[in-house]
Amino acid sequence: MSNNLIEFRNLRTNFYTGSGVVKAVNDVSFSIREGETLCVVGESGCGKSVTAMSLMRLVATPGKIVGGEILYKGEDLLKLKEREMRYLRGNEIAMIFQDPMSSLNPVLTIGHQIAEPLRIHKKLSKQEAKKKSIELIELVGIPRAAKIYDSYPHELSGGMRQRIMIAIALSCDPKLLIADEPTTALDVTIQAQILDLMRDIKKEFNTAIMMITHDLGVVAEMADHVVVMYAGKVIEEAPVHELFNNPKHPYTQGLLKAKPVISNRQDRLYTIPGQVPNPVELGENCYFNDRCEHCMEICVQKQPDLNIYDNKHKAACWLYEKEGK
Amino acid sequence: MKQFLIRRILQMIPTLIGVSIILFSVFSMVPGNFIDSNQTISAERAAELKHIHGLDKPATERYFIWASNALKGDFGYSFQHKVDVTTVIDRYIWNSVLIAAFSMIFTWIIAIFIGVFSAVKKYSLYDGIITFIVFGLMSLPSFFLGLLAIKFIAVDMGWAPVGGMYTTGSSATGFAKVFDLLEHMILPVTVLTALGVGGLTRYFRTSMLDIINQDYIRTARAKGVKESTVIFKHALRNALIPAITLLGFELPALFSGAMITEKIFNWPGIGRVYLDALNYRDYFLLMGYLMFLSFLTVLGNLLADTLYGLVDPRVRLK
Amino acid sequence: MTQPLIEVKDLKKYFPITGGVFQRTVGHVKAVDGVSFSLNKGEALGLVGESGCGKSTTGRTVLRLLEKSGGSVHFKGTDLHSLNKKDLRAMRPKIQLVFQDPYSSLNPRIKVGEAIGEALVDHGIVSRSEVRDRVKEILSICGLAPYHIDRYPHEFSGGQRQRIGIARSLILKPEFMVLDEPVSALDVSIQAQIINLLTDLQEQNDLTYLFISHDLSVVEHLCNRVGVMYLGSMVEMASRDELFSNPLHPYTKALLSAVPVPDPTKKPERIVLQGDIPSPANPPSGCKFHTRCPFAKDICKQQIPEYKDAGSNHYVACHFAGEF
Amino acid sequence: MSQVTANPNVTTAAEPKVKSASPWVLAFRQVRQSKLAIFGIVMLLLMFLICFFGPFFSPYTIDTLNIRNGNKAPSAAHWLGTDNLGRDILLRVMLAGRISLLVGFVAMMVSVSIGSLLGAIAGFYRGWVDTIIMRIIDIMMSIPSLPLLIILGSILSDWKIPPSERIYIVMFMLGILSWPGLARLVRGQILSLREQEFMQAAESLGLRDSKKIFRHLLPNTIPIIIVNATLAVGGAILMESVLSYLGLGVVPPTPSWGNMISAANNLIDFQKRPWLWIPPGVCVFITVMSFNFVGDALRDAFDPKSKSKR
Repeated sequence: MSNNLIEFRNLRTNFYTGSGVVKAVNDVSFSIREGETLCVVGESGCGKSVTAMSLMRLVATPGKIVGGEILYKGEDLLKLKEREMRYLRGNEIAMIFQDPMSSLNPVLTIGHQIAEPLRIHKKLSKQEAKKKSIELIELVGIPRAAKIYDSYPHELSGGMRQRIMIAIALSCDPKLLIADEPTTALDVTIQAQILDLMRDIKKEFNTAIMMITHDLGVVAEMADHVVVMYAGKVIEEAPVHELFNNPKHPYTQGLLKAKPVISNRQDRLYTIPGQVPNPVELGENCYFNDRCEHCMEICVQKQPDLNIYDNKHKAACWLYEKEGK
Repeated sequence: MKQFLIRRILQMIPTLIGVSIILFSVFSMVPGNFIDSNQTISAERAAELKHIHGLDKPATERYFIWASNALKGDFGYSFQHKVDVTTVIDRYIWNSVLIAAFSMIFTWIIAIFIGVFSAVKKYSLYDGIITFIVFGLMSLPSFFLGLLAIKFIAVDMGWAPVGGMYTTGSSATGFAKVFDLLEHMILPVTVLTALGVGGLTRYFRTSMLDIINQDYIRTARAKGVKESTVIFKHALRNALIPAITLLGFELPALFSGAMITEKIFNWPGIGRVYLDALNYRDYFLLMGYLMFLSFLTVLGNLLADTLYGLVDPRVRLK
Repeated sequence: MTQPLIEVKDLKKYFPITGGVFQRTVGHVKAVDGVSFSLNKGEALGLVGESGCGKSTTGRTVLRLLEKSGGSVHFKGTDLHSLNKKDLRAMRPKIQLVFQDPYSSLNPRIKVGEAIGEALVDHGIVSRSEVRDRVKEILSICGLAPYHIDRYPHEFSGGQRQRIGIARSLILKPEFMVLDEPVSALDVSIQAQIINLLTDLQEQNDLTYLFISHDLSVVEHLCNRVGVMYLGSMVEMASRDELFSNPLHPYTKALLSAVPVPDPTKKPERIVLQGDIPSPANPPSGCKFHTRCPFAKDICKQQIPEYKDAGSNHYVACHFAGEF
Repeated sequence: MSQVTANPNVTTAAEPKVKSASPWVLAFRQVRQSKLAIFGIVMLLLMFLICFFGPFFSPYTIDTLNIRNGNKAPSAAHWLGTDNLGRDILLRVMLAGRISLLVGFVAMMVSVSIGSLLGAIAGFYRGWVDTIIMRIIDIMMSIPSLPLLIILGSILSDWKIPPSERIYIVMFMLGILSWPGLARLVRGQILSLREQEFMQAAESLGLRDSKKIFRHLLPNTIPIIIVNATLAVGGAILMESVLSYLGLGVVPPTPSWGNMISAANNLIDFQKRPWLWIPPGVCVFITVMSFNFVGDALRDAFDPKSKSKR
């Protein structure tokens, strides 16, 4: 059983906005094993991207990490000096983002942007970096790599730019690749190409992937382990088959039923009523209580803990509290 | 690119014609002219002079004479300086360019540094002070700043000469002369820089603030790039590109001569010559100078757009 | 066979590309290049395809929000594109459009109540005094509270704003509604609420939908007939069950197989199309899909395939439809 | 588990107490948060009160000449001293303030009304109307404004226009020369608004042109007009002071901050009696800076992008 590459322990990240303090990441704990693909799934505003940015320590103001630990190979990243953290970024922990159209610097050539991490972390010379960059462009499946090396981002399509982002992330063969909704902005046929590419990379380099998405289809296809987040908290966590066959938390069940699925059409879609609560006014209760069908007395008064149940299946819900250890 | 240039040049022509019509109609409203205001010459001589220079013909006719000469590069005769307008302009303009160039260089260097730092240290005390000073400089009337500079720096402190280009009557040559010139340039250049730096700093601060929030800056940081490189390579390069267009607009300012500052510091530039020409109602010189300035402005706009096309890879001017 | 509500024949919409010194037109982007379909009352036709396939342009040209470059659009027998300005304006309430982006489709500076009611008053359907009650009524039908009438758009979530957009069209009692990716910008749980709302409204008001989306699963749920577009042309059109169970065009097959299915047990064996979507400014010769089609032959490169009925109203435009 | 009623998720709770804030109120709240804007507003109010109501409290009147009392330094009797004719400088600065502020506002009104009207027309009715207006704007913006104003000023002097009428002509001159800038901004705003989906919605709803312009386009253009109007007042005051300093704008005996500063042209006054020309200069500086602060704060408040920064 490969040991844990990353361990989130009670991570807290708050945003101090004009209208009050938003607990974007509220006491989040889970871990990512080497060579494993973990999917963090949830709707907008649930804190999945902030969790990733906290791992990279790139939380922009007015956000601030206020508590907890993030262990990487046993070392707490939050305690590292900025210089030490910078050494890891792009080298051992790499990240790709959602919108390929704006993630590349429009006035620098593609080659320059791929070579940058190589020159910083691997100290390669200009020539060596150029050669390695062209290899990387070919690796991610883009033809005429030499020509692409000298071209500018606006000359490439969305799919090709996302491949370049992956090439940049892989340049220093990282231990962990964080992908924040990498295919949301792409057309479905291009998305299929990118997901295939990421699966090949995982097989070839045994890179652990932390995939952030709101699309359950992508989760089913890519994930080994799944974490479901809602309003800043982890409400369920389980291996992918366990989660899809036997979802415990009402919200996860709702999500699975609400999504229309090709060739098993329902008459009427199940809907989760209401909408995500206002992040500033969250009290000491289960945040899903006002939208939950099984809402009980206790759900409105006390917040459930994330307890572990059968074969590594965790859930934070009073329905299961009695059996939980 | 060639087609773009042709199209823009073709567009310049109607604009310049329009400008010349407006200027000429304004001038035809000027009741007096050099000859009338000069009492020393007799009436017949005045009529004769006016005839030679075609001042007695109706306005529309005069416009076409003037315009046709202008196309041939002859902007008419300056009564006051008793020499062709073009020579007058050529004689004084380089003095203006001297202080304008220096102040432009200083303005840009200061504006880039202050603008970038106040954007990076957003909402800090440093940023607050800078914004206050920048707004102050933008709100000062140019002559008042000049007067204050002379009063407190030149007169009370005596750190710099009060005005003029050289110490009157000095026969210094070579390095001594250059040093004397530089000393005289201190105040005008400082005032011009102070007047110019406000707007540009605000421009760099706003555009840097916008760029720092872009996704590709986040990507650069995620690649482990040093913060200083992120700011000065990734961000600043994106801010400099639109700034190039501002360089185009500096062209007219470079040659127009800072009228007020030159008047206050008694600097023999084209701006000051323009003001004096006004008192003498030196008709053709005023007209020639204004047309020259308008031409520079239009050329500046063209230069700005062309520079933008050359520098920004996204805008390959097809 | 009663006359269809909407009849679109060989619709074309070209956007000029200008160049040269005098900005002369040097070429065209053929956004919509000869699309035909018809819609009967109460039907819901889905238009699916990837970016640049022209589905949104088709929707707007059908409503004559964009002037056509060719072909014709008949609504209940009247040719929309030949109406004068006044008649077209009078026709507007019957043919409505719902937008994709809930944030930019509402004027931020006027109250929601006015946004919904202003067209009603402007068309003189209802007097100014009655409009307020009608707006409150339509608000609750669309799942909002009556007291929302005096609120401003910035006080609503994405899902609520989409309900306002729907209410704004619904209050005019339209017969035909074009829905341009109405749920693409929303989260899954909110998406389901809006989809159910649209289904209920169609039943209660006997509406006819032209539903435009890139999400095949949503289209399968809502529409009874589906058309697949690629680079400005219709490549396949059939009833929902026929198209999803027995796709004939290779592009439709690839599209269906590319959609990730939320079931980990299903191994994703899919046709992965190589290369990128070509630019609509200079589409490939012959069959536009031949540059990415795994079964492309020489004929595909030269000859444009005919869009014909391959039996039981299953139209397809491919030389080798169904032979692989 | 099918939903029973057509709208299962309407929140039936009673109307929550929160009062809905219009975008105008939101913008005002954001302006109130900027310290510089508050400073600007306070200074402007002070300046208005002093200039328009101060003279009533001053013991002196505009025409009390008292040569013996001339050129006195600031004292208890004359807080800002007296000029060569023995007139009280403080009173003159206040009266001059009225003129300069008036010139600033009227010039702004002129340029805003012409600018937004032509800008709106060019933006909405494109085609040849737009091309003509844009051509006029190009021409007017190619002529450097200061040199042209100076010539127009000298023309006024040559035509011997009496000082009292001259002020109004100066106001119109400043307005006439500054409207193209605003027109171009308004046109740009209208063109960008037309691409917004809520304008396409107005088209799809079949609203009349008048509704589109006055309920949708104009309310969303007003913010840009307000911001630039505020900055235009400052700009006009600055330009007037330059013109008057050169003796081509507001000419004595009508006092204006600009022509009071021209007192500095006299060498002795310049060095020995700074109280003659420094106070009006400081007034121009503070007034224009305050307008810039308020204008800038308004620009941030109305700019939708900046909302995310808060």
